[in-house]
Amino acid sequence: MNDSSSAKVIEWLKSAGGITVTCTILVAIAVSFHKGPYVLVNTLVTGGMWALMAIGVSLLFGVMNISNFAHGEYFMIGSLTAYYIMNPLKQYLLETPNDFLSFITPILGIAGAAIVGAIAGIVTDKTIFAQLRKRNREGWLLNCFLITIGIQIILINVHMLVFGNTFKGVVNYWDVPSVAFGDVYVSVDRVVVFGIAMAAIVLFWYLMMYTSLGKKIRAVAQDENGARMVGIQVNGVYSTTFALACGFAALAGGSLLFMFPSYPTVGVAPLYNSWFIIILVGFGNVAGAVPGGFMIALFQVVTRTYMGEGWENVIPMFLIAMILIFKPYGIFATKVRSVWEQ
Amino acid sequence: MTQLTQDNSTGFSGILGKICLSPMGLAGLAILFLLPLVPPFNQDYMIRWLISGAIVAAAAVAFDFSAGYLGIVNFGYAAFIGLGAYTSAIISNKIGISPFITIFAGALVSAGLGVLTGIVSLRLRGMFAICFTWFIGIALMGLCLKLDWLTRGPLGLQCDGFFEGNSSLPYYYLILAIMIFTYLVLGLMIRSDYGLAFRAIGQNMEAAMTSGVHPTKYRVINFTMSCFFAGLIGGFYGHYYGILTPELLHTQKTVEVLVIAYIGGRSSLWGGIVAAFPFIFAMELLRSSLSDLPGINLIIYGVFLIAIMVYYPGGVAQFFKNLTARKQRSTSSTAQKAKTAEAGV
Amino acid sequence: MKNLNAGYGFLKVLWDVSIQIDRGEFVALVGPNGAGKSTTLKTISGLLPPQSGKITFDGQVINNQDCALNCRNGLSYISEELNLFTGMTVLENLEMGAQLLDDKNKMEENLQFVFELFPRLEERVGQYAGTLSGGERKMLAIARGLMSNPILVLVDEPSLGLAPQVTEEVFNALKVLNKKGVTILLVEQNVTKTLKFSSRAYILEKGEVVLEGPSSELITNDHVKQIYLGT
Amino acid sequence: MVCLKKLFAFGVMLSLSVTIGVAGASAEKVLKIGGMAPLTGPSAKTGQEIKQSAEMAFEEAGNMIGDYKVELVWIDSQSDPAKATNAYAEAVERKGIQVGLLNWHSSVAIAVMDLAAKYKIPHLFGIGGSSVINEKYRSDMDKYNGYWLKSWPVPQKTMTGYVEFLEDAIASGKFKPHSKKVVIFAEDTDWGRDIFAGAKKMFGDAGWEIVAEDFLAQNQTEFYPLLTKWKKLEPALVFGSYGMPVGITSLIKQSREVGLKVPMICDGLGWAGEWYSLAGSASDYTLDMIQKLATDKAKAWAANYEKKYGDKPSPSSGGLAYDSAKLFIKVAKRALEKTGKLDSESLRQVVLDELLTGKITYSEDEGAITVSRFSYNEQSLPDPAVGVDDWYLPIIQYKSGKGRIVYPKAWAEAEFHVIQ
Repeated sequence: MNDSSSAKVIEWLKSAGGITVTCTILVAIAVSFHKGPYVLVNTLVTGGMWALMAIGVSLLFGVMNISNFAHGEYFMIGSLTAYYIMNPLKQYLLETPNDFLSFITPILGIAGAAIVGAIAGIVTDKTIFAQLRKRNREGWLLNCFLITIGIQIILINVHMLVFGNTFKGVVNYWDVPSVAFGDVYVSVDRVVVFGIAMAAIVLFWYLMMYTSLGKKIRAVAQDENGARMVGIQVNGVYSTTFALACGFAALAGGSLLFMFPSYPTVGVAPLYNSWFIIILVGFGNVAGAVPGGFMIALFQVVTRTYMGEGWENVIPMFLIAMILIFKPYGIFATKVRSVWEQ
Repeated sequence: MTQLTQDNSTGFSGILGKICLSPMGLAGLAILFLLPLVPPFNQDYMIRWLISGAIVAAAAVAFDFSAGYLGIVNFGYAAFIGLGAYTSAIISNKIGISPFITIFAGALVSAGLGVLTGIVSLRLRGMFAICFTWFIGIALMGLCLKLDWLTRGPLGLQCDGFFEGNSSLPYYYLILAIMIFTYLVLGLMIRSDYGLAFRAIGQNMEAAMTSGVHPTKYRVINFTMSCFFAGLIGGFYGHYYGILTPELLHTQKTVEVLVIAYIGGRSSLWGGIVAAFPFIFAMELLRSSLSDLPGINLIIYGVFLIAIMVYYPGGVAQFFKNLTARKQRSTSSTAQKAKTAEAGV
Repeated sequence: MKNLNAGYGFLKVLWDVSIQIDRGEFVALVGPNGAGKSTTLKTISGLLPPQSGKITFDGQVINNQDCALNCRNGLSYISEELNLFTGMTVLENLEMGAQLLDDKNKMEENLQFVFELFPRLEERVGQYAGTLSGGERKMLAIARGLMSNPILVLVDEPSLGLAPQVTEEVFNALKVLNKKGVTILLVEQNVTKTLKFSSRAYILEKGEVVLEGPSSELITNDHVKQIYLGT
Repeated sequence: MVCLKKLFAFGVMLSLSVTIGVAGASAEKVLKIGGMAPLTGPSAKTGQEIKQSAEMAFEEAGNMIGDYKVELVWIDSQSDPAKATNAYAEAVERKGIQVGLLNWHSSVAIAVMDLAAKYKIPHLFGIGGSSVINEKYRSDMDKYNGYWLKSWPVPQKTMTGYVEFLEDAIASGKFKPHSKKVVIFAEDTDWGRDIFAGAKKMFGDAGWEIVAEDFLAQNQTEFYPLLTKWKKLEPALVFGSYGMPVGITSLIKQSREVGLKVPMICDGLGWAGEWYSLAGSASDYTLDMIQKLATDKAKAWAANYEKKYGDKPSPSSGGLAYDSAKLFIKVAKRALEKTGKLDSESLRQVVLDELLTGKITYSEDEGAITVSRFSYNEQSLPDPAVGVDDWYLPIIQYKSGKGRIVYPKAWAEAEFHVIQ
């Protein structure tokens, strides 16, 4: 590491983002010593999942200025798809055991969930938001917000009417014993899901930074007219963005089927959590969503550990509110803020 | 109630105009007053619907006061309503004073939290301010669940009614009075210099600051007023339905008010009132006549919401504005037409 | 390019404006503030749909065509607001400008060309666009507009807010470009300079074309002298 | 102007549809029953089951009671007391229901009780068990008597079986706790609060040390922190009530994942029919206290239900709703027999004179599938009487998705096993 980059690191450590991240890590370690390493393990495992959800919300806001209140419903679509792929396969496997098939069943389900979620995203964009883009841009932020509330209501109730109210879930993905980290036991499903989340995040980061699609998305996010001026078909980029964001939500939904069985209102908790994250780290800050996910997870684990169940909605809320007072644009706030200051 | 300020500030409508009413608005109010006396609206369930409509209407007016003018959507609005409701219910249960007094206590406590929120959220803009209020709402609801020695948590807090007897009619006139009171007070605020300042801050805070408008003062005043009325309406809610559960503070309830306020039309105040009554009636009728397929009424609601936002985001207020504009245009000469066209630019 | 007829029935800004540019020309559109110059460019570029009238480019009607499609056809628009991607580096901005080109070598070639045109950009190649100075941003915007091998470049107010020295640099670059065979439509408030550089000009006032002709003639025109040159 | 006309037309249509609704009554003898359940919102699953089970019961009776045709009017309580009262008033006035049946949320019950009394509509067999309803009922017996009845007693009355069972198991040497430490949890609802208070007293009286008390949120699925905390406390027993299928199954699954191997009493696990498909083999050896669904009739009903609606019914909401509807039919038949007509007044009279005095009961022999016998008396009101021969919940232990009664002894189908 040369001097300039170490200077950069030190500078970053002094910024609000750096301080918070450092504090988070310190708190995590301190609590782990006090209460046992499960705090750390739990934070990592749940944090990865929340990060995946938050990335989608953040992406939609950053690129399209849509504050998506229906994000949890794409999570629901994902879990529903995964269920309808995995369940018949599992039934079939009961009669005709097949090691390979039982190994890849969950993977098929999760991949299917992501694909269906992405398609649902494209459909949403083409049927609703493309219409709105064509018609008027005035009051865009709030119009879109209300529209997503409408989408949420529709999707929840369509699920209820078509697929019923039952809890459609699976017991586990792979019927194997938990793995042990020290004296903490974590199920294999969770470890794999954490792996999926991390892989998805890395892939996404690569996509955004180094592919032409990612560059286009970033270009549109930074300046829509500029993007049109260099010949980018913005409508296509918007649809792709929607597909990506919803695909991520559905991927999270599919991966978490073992924990969140599919039912109409399953998306509410993931939605709230992803919103807490993006507010904490700053709107449209896609990269910040990842540390944000772990931070929120830590907040909640710590609150539960010290205050008891049920407080995890009270104390972290006050904490985020406090942080907002001192960093009004989130802890990783960038200088570009005109986008959401409407 | 339409406060389209035309030049006709003379005579009767001029006097009405001073208190933010138009002949049409007055007629509407008269209808609301007489409606529960006319069949089929004189049945108790119809009056109940009217009360629901009036509660939402009043809440939408107070909500629009900060969302429409200041540009800050109070996403924890239901929590402010709930805070008023719980305060009033707890005081009246513990000390045993009349609910007529305690609802003002509830309103004051809500307003107090409004002051705090206003001050604390001063530095926040746009979505951050919205989410800040949202978090306050979530935290309040969590507290309401956890502090069960005070609120009885999920068991539900029972409270006394305003009136003896079974009829809902006196309650209707009470909430109607609260609604009109809310509208008139907030309408007069908007008419005054304050309204101008609110708009200025809402449109561009920095510009407003440079032109000498002090945002701190105005934002706090706005929040306080809005929350005061939220608390007042909450107090009524509690003493009317007789039971309060933490669910009242849920974000879903904010969304219900927000939708009415937006369908009514942003920054109009009266739009919410015009939208609330038909909306509540339509929703109840849909729910009741499609009871074999529960949930389908909500799907229709969702589709309607999306359609409005895509095709008619101005809402009811825009509709009436277009209506009056058309009337004007058809009576005026072509020269005037050109003039309006130019003025429209 | 054969014809470019731009006619509008704009209610607000433009009243039946007609402009024609031939291939290889350096045409200027001048006029006072609020005359509708920028609106004209925006409409031609496709950012703003015209209310009525017809825009033809290379024989094709491009009235309601999206800006992105126009760009594909060789029409490049450099706006007054620049519309840079501030969160990307200078190089990335330029790459985005060339993202329509299939040929990688061609892109390299263009890159060399714009760096020759604006050597300062080459020094700043890894810097974020948001951190550049005003003049550098303008250069970057123009350079980005040139990366897609345009036939026609629409430039909006390149001198706005720039030091005279930098303005000169930008104008010279445009001239070089024109010499290379690129058609340019320039919108400017700086009338003297513009008329000096361009071959032909239109004068737009209150949304209507009041005068047109070769720049050398217009510079001696009484109306122009009186209003714009202050003599 | 066109728009104004449209608006006017809309208004006319609206009022027309309202008046038509009022004038819908016909000459045929009809009994309109308002069935109330949360058909939308977070508890919609339960509401749906209640609705379908009650419909099954009435269909079996041919939708007729004597010469009266039964018309079920469903009232969506929307899990919200305010909305429920609006819907209820409308059902009474516009749709003309003469009697109310079933309900789930206690908060809704509290609000609707007043309406039932006001409209003089007897509302029978609300399922929500919470004690707040009893408090309100007992605060003004004259007002509510005969207008509100529950079909699930407050949990404090029914759960005494647990302690008896534990003492029995310890005495017989099947259960050898290393200490008398118990962890208590409950869902954070009215029901959970009630059962929590009961459990605390119960275990305290029996000499257990309560080492942790936790209320769990309804939509919670993440229990690793909680379970690890419990594991460190080394309790001999985990006791709780948590009716949210997602929550309780996650809790059980995760308790195995983190290696918490103590006997768990998870009251409410069996409330949702599909619990086994969520919890899987992790649920083995878990204890529950639930309506037994043990008789042949009960099993036939469950099979029928699954055939008809495609999912497994739960004994607690579906089964109880079915029994309640059956009991109601019995009451209604008696009312018809006695007075020759069926309306609110005659039904209430029979309820007061015969149901509440214990003259009308509904027992296993007659077809009750969930409990031994429904009977009401002066002391129990508004609950049904509790006792082994009346409303009693056996303790069952699950193995491979099947629950077997382990207590009371008289009913026992299997021996109690401690998890290894």
